[in-house]
Amino acid sequence: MGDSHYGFSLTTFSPSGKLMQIEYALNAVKNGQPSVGLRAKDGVVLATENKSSALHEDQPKVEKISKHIGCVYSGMGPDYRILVKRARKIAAEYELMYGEEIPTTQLVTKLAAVMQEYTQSGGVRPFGVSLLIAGWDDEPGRPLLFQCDPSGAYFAWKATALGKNDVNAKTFLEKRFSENLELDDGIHTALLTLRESFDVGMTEDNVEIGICNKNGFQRLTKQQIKDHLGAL
Amino acid sequence: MSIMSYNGGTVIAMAGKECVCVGSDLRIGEQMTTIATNQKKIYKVADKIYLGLGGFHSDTQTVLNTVQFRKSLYELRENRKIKPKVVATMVSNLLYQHRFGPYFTEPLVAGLDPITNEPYICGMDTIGCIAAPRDFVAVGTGQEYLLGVCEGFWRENMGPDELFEATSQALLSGLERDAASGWGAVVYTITKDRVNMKTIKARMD
Amino acid sequence: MTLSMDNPMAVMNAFKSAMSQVRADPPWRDAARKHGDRWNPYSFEGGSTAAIAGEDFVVVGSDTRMSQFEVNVMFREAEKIHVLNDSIILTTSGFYGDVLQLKRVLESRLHKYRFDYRTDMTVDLCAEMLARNLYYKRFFPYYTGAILAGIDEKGRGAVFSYDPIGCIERLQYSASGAAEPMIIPFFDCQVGQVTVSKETEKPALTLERAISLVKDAFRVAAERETSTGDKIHLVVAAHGKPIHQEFLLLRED
Amino acid sequence: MFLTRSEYDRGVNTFSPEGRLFQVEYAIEAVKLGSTSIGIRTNEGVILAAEKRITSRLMVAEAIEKISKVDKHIGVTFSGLIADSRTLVERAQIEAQNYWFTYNRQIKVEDVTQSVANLALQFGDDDAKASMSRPFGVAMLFAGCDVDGPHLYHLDPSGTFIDCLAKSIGAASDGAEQNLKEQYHESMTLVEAEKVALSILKQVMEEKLTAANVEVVTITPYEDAKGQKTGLFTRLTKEQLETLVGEL
Amino acid sequence: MAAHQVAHRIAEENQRTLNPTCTGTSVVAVTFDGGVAIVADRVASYGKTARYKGVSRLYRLNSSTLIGFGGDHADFQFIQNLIYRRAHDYKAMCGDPDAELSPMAVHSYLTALLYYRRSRMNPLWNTLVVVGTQPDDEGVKKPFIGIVTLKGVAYHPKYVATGLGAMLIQQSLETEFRKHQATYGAETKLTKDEAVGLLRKAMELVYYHDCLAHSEYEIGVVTTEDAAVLPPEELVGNWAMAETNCNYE
Amino acid sequence: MEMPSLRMSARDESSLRDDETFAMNKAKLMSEPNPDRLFFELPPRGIAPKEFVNTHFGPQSGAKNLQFRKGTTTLAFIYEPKTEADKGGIIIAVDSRASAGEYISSKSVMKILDISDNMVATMAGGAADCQFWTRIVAKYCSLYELREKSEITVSAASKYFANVLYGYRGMGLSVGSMVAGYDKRGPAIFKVDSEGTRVSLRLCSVGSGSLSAYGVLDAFYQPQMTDEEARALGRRAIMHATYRDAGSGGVCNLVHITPTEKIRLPSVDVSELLYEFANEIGRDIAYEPQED
Repeated sequence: MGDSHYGFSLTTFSPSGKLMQIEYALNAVKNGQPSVGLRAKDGVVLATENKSSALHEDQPKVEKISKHIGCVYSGMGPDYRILVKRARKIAAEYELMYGEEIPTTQLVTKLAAVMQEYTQSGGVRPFGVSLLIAGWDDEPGRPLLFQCDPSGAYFAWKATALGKNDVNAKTFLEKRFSENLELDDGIHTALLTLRESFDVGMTEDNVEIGICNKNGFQRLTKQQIKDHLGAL
Repeated sequence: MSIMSYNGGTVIAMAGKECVCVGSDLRIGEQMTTIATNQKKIYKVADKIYLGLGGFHSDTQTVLNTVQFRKSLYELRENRKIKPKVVATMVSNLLYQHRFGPYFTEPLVAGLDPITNEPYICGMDTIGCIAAPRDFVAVGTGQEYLLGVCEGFWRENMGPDELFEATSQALLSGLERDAASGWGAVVYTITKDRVNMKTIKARMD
Repeated sequence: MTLSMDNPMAVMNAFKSAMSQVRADPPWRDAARKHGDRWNPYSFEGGSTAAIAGEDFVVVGSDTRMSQFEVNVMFREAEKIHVLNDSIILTTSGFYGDVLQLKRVLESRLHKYRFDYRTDMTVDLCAEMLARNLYYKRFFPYYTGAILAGIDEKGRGAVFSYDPIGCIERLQYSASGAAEPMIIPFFDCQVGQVTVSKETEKPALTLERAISLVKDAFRVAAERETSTGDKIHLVVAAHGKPIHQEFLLLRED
Repeated sequence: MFLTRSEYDRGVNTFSPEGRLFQVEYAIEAVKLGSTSIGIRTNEGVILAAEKRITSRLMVAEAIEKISKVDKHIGVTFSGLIADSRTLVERAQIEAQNYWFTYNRQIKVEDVTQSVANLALQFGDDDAKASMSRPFGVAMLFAGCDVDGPHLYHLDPSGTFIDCLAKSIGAASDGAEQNLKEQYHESMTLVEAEKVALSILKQVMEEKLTAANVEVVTITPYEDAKGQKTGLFTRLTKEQLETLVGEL
Repeated sequence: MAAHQVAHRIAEENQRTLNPTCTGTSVVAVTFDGGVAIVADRVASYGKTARYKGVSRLYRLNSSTLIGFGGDHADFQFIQNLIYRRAHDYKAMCGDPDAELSPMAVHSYLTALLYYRRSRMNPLWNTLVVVGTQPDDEGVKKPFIGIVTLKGVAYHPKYVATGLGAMLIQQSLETEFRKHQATYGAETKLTKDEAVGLLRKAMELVYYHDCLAHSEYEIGVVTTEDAAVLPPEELVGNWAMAETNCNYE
Repeated sequence: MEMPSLRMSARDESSLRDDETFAMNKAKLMSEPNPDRLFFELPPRGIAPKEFVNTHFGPQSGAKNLQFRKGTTTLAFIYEPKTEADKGGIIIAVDSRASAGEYISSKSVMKILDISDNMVATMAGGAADCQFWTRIVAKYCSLYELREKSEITVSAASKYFANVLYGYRGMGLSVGSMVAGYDKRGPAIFKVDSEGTRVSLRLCSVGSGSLSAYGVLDAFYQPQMTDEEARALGRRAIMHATYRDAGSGGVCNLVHITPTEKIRLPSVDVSELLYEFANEIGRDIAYEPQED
């Protein structure tokens, strides 16, 4: 952090040994719109609520980082966009340096390192987001799903949920997840999970889905989402 | 005499079917004086990946060390075997980072993909412009002399023995006309199972 | 600069360096003149030539491209091999103006020799004569890499190679021009058999093999060297046979 | 011929009404005042033999040179105005060396003769072009071996040169020539030729033939290191001459 | 050094063209069946200024030879003068007032002249294109093009573009020729009209791309009968393209 | 009708002749240059030839393959016979490489050039310079011998050589030659170079590899040697020079001038000499590749 030398850290230990800023950041995540990630046999799905409004244009929540990597968040949108920008930079630098696409693990490691840095530097606060990162590794050819928290901790998941109502959503997933899910089934399950946390009806306008398989990461179009919702 | 030929030395690489050959001369000189005749210019980077460095010797050592360092870091960080193409990009980047005060070395990367065993060879200039042909590359003072002979020797899909023969013949012929290289040569034949090193007796003048 | 006379060596050295400086850059030479002196009277039109001598034949080859600034092809049918008489073939790369002049000079010398000595010059004599004539331009040299080939007095193939100022050497094969560094090691290997150990029996160089080697050499050169291309001009002289010429297509890019 | 003597004999390049160049004819006459030289060509080489006129007992015979070396493979003998011959011999030597310099090859006997013949013609009244005001007063015999084998050329002051088997020049040339015609045969050996030449000289010379007043040179063919056919100029030593003269 | 030598040197100094002043640009020539056509625009530029317009850069020497020039205009006029005198000498030498120098003879002379001047480091700053009809061994007149550059490099192509044209249209000429040969076989040649048409097209290209080229040009044609420089033509040019190509800043 | 005289027509011609054409014809050099009166065309306008040639043909110029051929190791020494069976005299040994920059333009140059029957000159520096000027000297020697009717001494020949070179000083000639031979005064070696130096030496080496050669010569030279020893020494010195110096290589040519004759010994490949040498001292020079 370039400006750490004149600031002081906001993230300091409390007498009980907790880093309160991180706890608060996690709270911010918990209050965020729900997101679900699920690793199927042949791909990963990311799904999230994206409240639409008649007044503003759609602002995507599911973002592509590199050809085979994409992510989604729960928490504070502006913080997320900073991280997406960093993630894309990391991916591009890697590709320039080694002449091939960044492996998902590498991206997650490096991005998590950035998030960690914001918990230990002067003058800054932790990011108010948790990320779900979906990727596909060409070697040996497998889908990957990671979650990255404001603390900089990251975990690989088979399926997980973030944001509002995440505990219920995870319980729901635990029940519904199976190792043999195909990607299409995965989308189905993810949407069902997401519905648990919805106050209103799910439409193609308030749901966003990103999928990642060996062909790369892509966001589903509204029509595709509509089709999937219709199949629920 | 330019800095690129201050120490002399030539490296050549040829690709075959699931094998590559990389060879270099053994001379190291100071301008026209021969200092030693046991200086190979090929260095192992990974199991089946070799880096050949022509040009100014002290720069080749710096580049080599940096590359080895970066390669180790890569493998530790990613916990997987590095690929020859990645090595090439890495070297190229290292060189281009010094675009306006370049290392006086022309590297060459030759090796097999650790998984697919696909042969890969490439050469580059002092600022890291990669040329990765499918047949052969040469760098160093004898580069020009080698290209002509290689063209005559290279065939599609050569096996390791054939490839070794072609590489050695080409290398020896090229060294005939280059005063700054020679005094013996060494050729590495990289196949998917093993790497075979062989010294070739050459003219000692 | 102050110099004490106690050190005569230093005085002498200072004097010498001052002299050489003045000689290299005389004060009377004004700015315009210095500019003029930098005008380059030479240019290089690219291309390569090569020759191989056999027991009783000689094969000479060249490309026919003439280029400008190493990129722009001016002419695709330039003549770089000049058949001077029944047994002498001159082939030159370098500055084409000098090439033409050199050819004219040689032709006139040959003509005069025929007058003076009532016989055609042989390649042996012409080779030496060419060396002298190149050296007469020692201080304003011809920008040419000449190769003289032919059938000598004993009926053997002969190739003579020169540097721009006439260092002469009789060889079995030679090449000059932009692709010389590529062609020569190729010949070293194929004709000179330098990579084959002494004990191994070397195949005899037949006319057919020599011709195919020259062709290969130019294909290789055209592949890797931009100023060489278009056509191979092949001239074959064999003892007791008329000189045979042919053109073969090469790549044109 | 002396009867027609007139104003036509002074201008060197002026024809007489009969179409003759008197100066050249007079020069040919001058040759007949010189001592006699003989050249014989055989298959084994060429020999030149020359009489040395020792007009005084006080003269050092060895210092007189009637046969000069032009190059390693060519010798020349001359009769007439000896002083004139010096220029021509020098010309021959330089010509031979220049030929070697340019072509790295020994000049042919014919070519060296030709170049001297060219010089012999460079006379005239015109200051601009001619280098000499009168013809040379010498005839020469060029002997040597080159790529074409042994050769003997006779050159007279008119610049004419002819290829000969055997030839004599100088004071007693007429008589000597007659003898040569009788004694010459195709298969003559070099030793025979030496004997013939000396015996003829012995007959035609006014003084008694000794080893001191005769000079003999042989040029024998050989192949040099490069396989080039050329000749070797050898001057007979005094001892060799003494034996030869003794055997006559 | 003697005084007169110094004077001579100074005079020589002033003669030298190392920076050409008034220059002509491209000359294009092509052979056709029974002759040669050549084209050059009619301007001599001073730097980038079109200094003298309506200047002919084609010189008709005689009934079988035309000479086109690119490069320094003053040097060309000097050469023109020399050639004129040469032609005159030739008439005197032959004792025939109708004797004409053949294009090959003119070309050889110019090659020797330009090489000589470059060897004196005093070049004539010209690229000369000698075109004409040259009698072969049987006396049949064949089309002839001869080029000489300022350093004395000479060659005989079947078509040529000099100056900036060498970069611009040499290739398109070649393509045209190849196309023609592909359609009609290697032996057939262009007709006169085709050749002239080709030159007009070439001139248009040069005009678009070479800022020194001018719209007024003239075409010279040499056939076995005669050599003639046709009246000047004006190139209007189509700049409509410029409208669509203005997204530069 | 009056016949035009030859002179008339000559005048006509000159009146029609323009200056340019006249000068041009003169410059064409169509008549053969006379080797007696050497004429070298210089760059015009007072341009210094050395700089001119260096600009266009030097290492910095674009003339990659058109540089002049150079580089060498040559040596010569005089020795006394050790035994009755030996002849003694002079050993002249040279390598055979000609290089243009790092490019080996020839592997088989003969660097011992004949001056006369019992004299040779070696070639170091510019190959063409040496070839040409030794011919000039050889010609001079031949004429000298014809005129003076006695053999020229090594001293005189080298003096002439040095004088000629001195005349071209500053013009950029590059010659480093040893004139070696046996004459009536005995054996002699003179080192002559393009700066005009001429020194008499008993042991001498010239060229880019001379330092290595000196090392061997100084270590093993003895005033008295057998012929075999002397020849082996010459070869060995050349071999070591070619090993260390990139500008030297090829074969070793050796000439032995004895009081009576000039013996040209067959060429020996220096590379083979080195392998023999390594064998002899039992050193393994083969490189053992090691995995790293």
